[in-house]
Amino acid sequence: MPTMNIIEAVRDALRIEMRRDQRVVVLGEDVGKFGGVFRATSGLYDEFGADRVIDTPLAEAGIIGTAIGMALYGMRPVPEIQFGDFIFPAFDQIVNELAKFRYRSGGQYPCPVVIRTPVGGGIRGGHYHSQSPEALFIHTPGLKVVAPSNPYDAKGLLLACMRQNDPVLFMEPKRIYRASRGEVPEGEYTLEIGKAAVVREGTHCTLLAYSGMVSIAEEAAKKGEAEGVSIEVVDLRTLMPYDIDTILASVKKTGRCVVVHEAPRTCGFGAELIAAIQERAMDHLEAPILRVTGFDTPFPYTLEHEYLPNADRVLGTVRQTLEW
Amino acid sequence: MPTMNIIEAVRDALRIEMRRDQRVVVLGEDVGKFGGVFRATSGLYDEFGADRVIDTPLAEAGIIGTAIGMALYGMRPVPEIQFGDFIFPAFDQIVNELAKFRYRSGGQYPCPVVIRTPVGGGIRGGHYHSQSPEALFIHTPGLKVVAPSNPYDAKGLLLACMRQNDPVLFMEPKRIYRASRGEVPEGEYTLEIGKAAVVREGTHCTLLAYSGMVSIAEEAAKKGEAEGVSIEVVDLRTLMPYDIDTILASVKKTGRCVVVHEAPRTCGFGAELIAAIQERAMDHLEAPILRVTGFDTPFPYTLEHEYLPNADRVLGTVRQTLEW
Amino acid sequence: MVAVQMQDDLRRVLDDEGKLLQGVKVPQLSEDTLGQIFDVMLMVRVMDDRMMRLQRQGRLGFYMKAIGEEASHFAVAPLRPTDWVFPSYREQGAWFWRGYTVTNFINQLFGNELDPVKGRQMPVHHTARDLNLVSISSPVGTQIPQAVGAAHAAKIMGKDDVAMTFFGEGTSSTGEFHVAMNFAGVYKAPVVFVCRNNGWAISVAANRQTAAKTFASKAVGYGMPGIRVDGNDVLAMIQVSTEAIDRARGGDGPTLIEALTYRVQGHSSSDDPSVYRDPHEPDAWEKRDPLNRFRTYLKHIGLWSEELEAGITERHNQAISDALAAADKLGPPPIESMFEEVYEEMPWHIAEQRDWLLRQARTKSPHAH
Amino acid sequence: MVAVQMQDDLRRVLDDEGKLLQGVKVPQLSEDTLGQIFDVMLMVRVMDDRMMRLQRQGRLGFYMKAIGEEASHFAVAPLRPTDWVFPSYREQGAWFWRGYTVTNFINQLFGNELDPVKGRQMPVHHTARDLNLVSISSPVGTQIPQAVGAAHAAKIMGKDDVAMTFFGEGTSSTGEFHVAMNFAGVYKAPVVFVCRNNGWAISVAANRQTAAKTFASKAVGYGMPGIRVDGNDVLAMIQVSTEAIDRARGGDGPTLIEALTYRVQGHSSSDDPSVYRDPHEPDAWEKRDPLNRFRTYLKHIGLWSEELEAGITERHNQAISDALAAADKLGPPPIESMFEEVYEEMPWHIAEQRDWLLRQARTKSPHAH
Ligand SMILES: Cc1ncc(C[n+]2csc(CCOP(=O)(O)OP(=O)(O)O)c2C)c(N)n1
Ligand SMILES: Cc1ncc(C[n+]2csc(CCOP(=O)(O)OP(=O)(O)O)c2C)c(N)n1
Ligand SMILES: [Mg+2]
Ligand SMILES: [Mg+2]
Repeated sequence: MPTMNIIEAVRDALRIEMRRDQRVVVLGEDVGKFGGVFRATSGLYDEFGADRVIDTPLAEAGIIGTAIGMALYGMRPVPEIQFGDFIFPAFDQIVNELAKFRYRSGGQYPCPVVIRTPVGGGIRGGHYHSQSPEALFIHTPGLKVVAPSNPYDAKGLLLACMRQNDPVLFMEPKRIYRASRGEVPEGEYTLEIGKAAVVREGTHCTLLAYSGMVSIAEEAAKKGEAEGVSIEVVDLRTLMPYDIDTILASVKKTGRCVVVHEAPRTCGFGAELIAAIQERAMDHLEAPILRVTGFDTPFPYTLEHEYLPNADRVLGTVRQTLEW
Repeated sequence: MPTMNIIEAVRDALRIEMRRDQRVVVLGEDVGKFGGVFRATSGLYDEFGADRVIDTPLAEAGIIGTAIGMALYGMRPVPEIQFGDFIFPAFDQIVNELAKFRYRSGGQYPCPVVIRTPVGGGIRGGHYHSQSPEALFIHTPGLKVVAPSNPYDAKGLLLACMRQNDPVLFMEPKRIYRASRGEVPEGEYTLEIGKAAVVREGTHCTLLAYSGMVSIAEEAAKKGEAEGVSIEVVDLRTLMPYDIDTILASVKKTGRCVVVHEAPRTCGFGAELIAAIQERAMDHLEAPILRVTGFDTPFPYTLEHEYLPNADRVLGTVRQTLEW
Repeated sequence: MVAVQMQDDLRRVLDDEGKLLQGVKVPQLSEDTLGQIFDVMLMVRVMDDRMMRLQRQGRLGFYMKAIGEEASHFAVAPLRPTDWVFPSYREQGAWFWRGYTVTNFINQLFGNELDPVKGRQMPVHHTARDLNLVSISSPVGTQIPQAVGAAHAAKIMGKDDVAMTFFGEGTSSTGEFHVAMNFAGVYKAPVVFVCRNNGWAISVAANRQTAAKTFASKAVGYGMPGIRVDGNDVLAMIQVSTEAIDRARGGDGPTLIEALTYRVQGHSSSDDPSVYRDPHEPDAWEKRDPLNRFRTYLKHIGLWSEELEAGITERHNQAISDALAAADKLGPPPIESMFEEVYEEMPWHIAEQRDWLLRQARTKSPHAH
Repeated sequence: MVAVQMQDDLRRVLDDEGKLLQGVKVPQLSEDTLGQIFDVMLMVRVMDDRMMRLQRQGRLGFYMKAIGEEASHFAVAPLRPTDWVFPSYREQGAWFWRGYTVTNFINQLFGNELDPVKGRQMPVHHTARDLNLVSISSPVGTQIPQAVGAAHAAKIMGKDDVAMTFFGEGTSSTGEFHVAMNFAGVYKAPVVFVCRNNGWAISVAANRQTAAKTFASKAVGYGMPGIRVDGNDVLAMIQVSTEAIDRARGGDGPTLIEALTYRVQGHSSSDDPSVYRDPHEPDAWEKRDPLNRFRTYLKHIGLWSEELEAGITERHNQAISDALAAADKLGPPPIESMFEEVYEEMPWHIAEQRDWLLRQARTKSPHAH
């Protein structure tokens, strides 16, 4: 099996689907000849031409607005937003339009647009190249939100997204775009949207993580193991709809839970997970569910390593639940 | 003391502050001669003229973008977004700009803009005249979010907002704009931002509510009383920063809690309240904290009365925590 | 300085008295087509009138009239059925022209169990996929880039479909207008932009919406032609629209049409224009009423009679009465429908919420009638 | 059809050889001022060079050069200190002209404890309130409506301050550009829009950004003058800017200036333009280099000598070396500072998070050097 990093896995998924399905087009700023600032679409312009790998003018609202029109007409656009931080000029098109088309038209107009965008910190990009805005979209009925943590999942999930009929926000962990390498099957395969993966089994505490935080959670689990703490790590993979069954099964088994995400804490996705778990599994909980998250400040530049959750903090927080 | 409804209270606060402080201007669509589609600025144009009561072209990004520039220059703009549902074209200006100016400039540029906008359902407005987007803004570091439920609070909080130096999203419950009437002192007074109010004492369960849901919570409490259930109702009033002390004191007293909001459930503000409470008061909780909220669907038209939380559902959910 | 000279001539075909002007291009329309246009124009007038009365009686939640602007709707007349329309909320005529039924129209207004959009949107927010009439949205301007996307998609897929989108002059101030026009220019997308300049955006007059001399002149910034047309002259509308559609279909790219018209009445059933505009302002426009002008024209060419019009009006009134009577017997959409079609398949959490709601006691809508 | 005739003449003062053209308006500048302009232009060149080298050595995280575009920055020269500037990320010259120090510039790049923005923004995102230079933001275009707001505020408050804002031609595609231009037109706000048309927006060429003939022509749609100027001719920049500022201050409203220039190198230190553009494309622009042209002009009028330039360069280099040496001794901002100034007063939850973090073991930044 070939080894790929996340960028290569994403590109592979795009290429496979564009070959298979004429309706798939990618569009965005610099995605054409340049192949995207992270090179995710590199080579596609040469293979598929300017009609299917479309450089757009600099306007995110235009990228998503036109992608919606293309999808309504019958295509399967896969727009790229260059950084998750620049998605907000398109916010109205995404939350008021894209997410609502099927519903508000009485089911007449599905709108299968898959928005790809790199998210998260760790590349010294400061506030405007580091944000993790997933909670805003999870709170938006009508959108699916997918957040893979490794190349294998990225490819399988992206292929799955392009083959279903709902709008998706596909968030790619830019920090590990190249650092995360792994075996990725050639050719087609899809992973089921809405399914989490238990990436490490354990008995003392459950760690819920996704995107760039899964490797941090795994690191914490490894450290924990050395110190006799047995941690189960669940990679959520899909955030909307999230996999309540896998989550509950794990928490019921361990009785303890810590959620890890990069986004600011308050009203982050961690809050929802905690609320949902305690509603359903209160009597299994041996301790409060705690969070290790980004702080409720804008994402800083110089101190980003202080801002970002790390394995020590995660393990320390797990210990806190154990000692409760 | 005069009696006012919420619209009148808001208008009174604006008028008082515009008389007192030359730097205060209001701007927005139809706020001028027309006085706003809900008439909140009615009469201000005649008193303060076109320079301070500014009809804008139809562009929310322009309204907020120019308001930011005015605030940087030294004014105190109070823009109106005609409906909370139309705030999204300005989302980038609000979350990436307004909320971040003080921080990203190293404290050099505070940006005191108070955005007023009517939110919530109950006026048969369908999806695009009914949304409750508070969670998106609570999740945005740098913004304050204020959500009064009655005329007295509306006036006192709006005056307080216009006299402090952080950006605020001031959400007005349009459903009870006119229905909620009460005594409101003439002239100046301010209420502290960040302070909740226990609007009804009780011992069995705490209801946390805000904006248009406070009256529903009170109705449920009244019904409960008749049936021997003693419910404490907390009106949060400020959602960011929210009043953790008052909340915890109440929950520790009652041991049970239900959160009520109109917004969709998943990743709504209720999730954060639950997460924060269970982190800090797990050992006082006799039951899981439950939510009565809008559903995770777009806000519907015909069935809005089915969509919106009502007193029976709230009381039923309180009972569920009692029977747990 | 970029000096710009505008030929600000308004394209017209009929004069204010409904007579054909000399030396102008006239659309080639059969007698049948002329009759159909009149029929649909009357339908809009009758429908608006009836619905507003219902609204005033408290039987309908909300309505938006198009009185005085009906001619502008006929920009769609030269389209093929396979072409696409991305409307705003004030183009009833475009819907009826393309075959939207009175029954669907009225069921949508009531949001009842036969409403094509299942009671999910407020009145006047129609959708008709079978007619390539895309779902209306309240936030203004959002449809404009969507129309460009559909047009561009047609081009990429090698089809010769055209997309047309409507919006008010106030909506030209939105960011969406700009990004859409700009994309369309760059891609030479086969799209026609119809800006209904009816003078008002709720309470804001058109001259407070932009400092540009005309809305058509905005086309300059996007490298496309801008055409200004008398929007109360249905033949002129059809003529310029034909030209724009031909350009688009022929691969010559987009066109901006500014249709100069007037919002004779309030913005919507919730509005009272007397608060913000001179109550006599509409007077000047009454004599330029598009229906009158077209009627006079038909009379001149022998295609109109009082009986003819009475017959059509009667037929429309009857159709409306029938639809209302049928609607009266209908209930709201089933509660379950509120949870459906958020996604193609219902995810667990929505199913859970649906099941919970179905277990609750039913309450009566305060608005049911 | 709105026929538009453009006088697409580019405003120029110097020819490509740095000679004064005949019959054009020439800005009245003292010898001192001419010297200062040359001084600041050299500073930009020297700074860009030094910083890019640091970046290549891995000592600086990120940098954005303005090489070849320096003349366009001098649109700010005719402003008063009380006027406001809303820059994008590529107008170093504007900062130095207004008095921003090399020390502040370099401390900002390193985000160290003396960084005026406290290590909170990535390199090249400066702020200088004392100079009315507003905080730079990465999302492009956001500053444009803000500039309009400041200008309009000045007008309302009866001050005669002017606001100037800079942005690239790619940024003219954003919705923010449109809403800002439109508001400015309607309010006749005293604002000057400077569009640096440097031919590229990262990898996208200007002719794929819009179908308009020129960026200046976009002014038509907003009822304001659009001026196209040779952006590599510092005297022409200052001349047209003076006119626009005078218009604004005189109450005649906004102006759009398109400064035609060229991005000679990559978009930023992260970019490699050879992937997407002809490596020979910059050649044509080399001979129109704004520094060369201005140098030749100064030579013609006897204000330049090799020693003079060597002296200035040496002084700038020294100032940079000094600032770098001082910066080398500085640490990062204190951890507490990360939690400050989110709000004027720190709310409980942020204080709680700060206290928690301070209790954690310190880890070393992987990027510390
Ligand atoms: C984004 C957005 N902002 C505000 C509104 C509220 N609103 C509804 S219609 C309208 C005026 C629209 O005027 P115009 O575009 O001229 O269309 P007309 O109503 O005249 O047909 C406004 C401000 C809205 N629907 N959407
Ligand atoms: C809203 C937004 N979208 C995308 C980006 C990514 N980006 C940064 S600079 C740039 C190109 C800007 O080009 P232009 O406006 O011509 O300015 P120049 O870099 O040429 O000076 C892009 C796409 C951004 N910063 N902000
Ligand atoms: Mg209008
Ligand atoms: Mg550029």
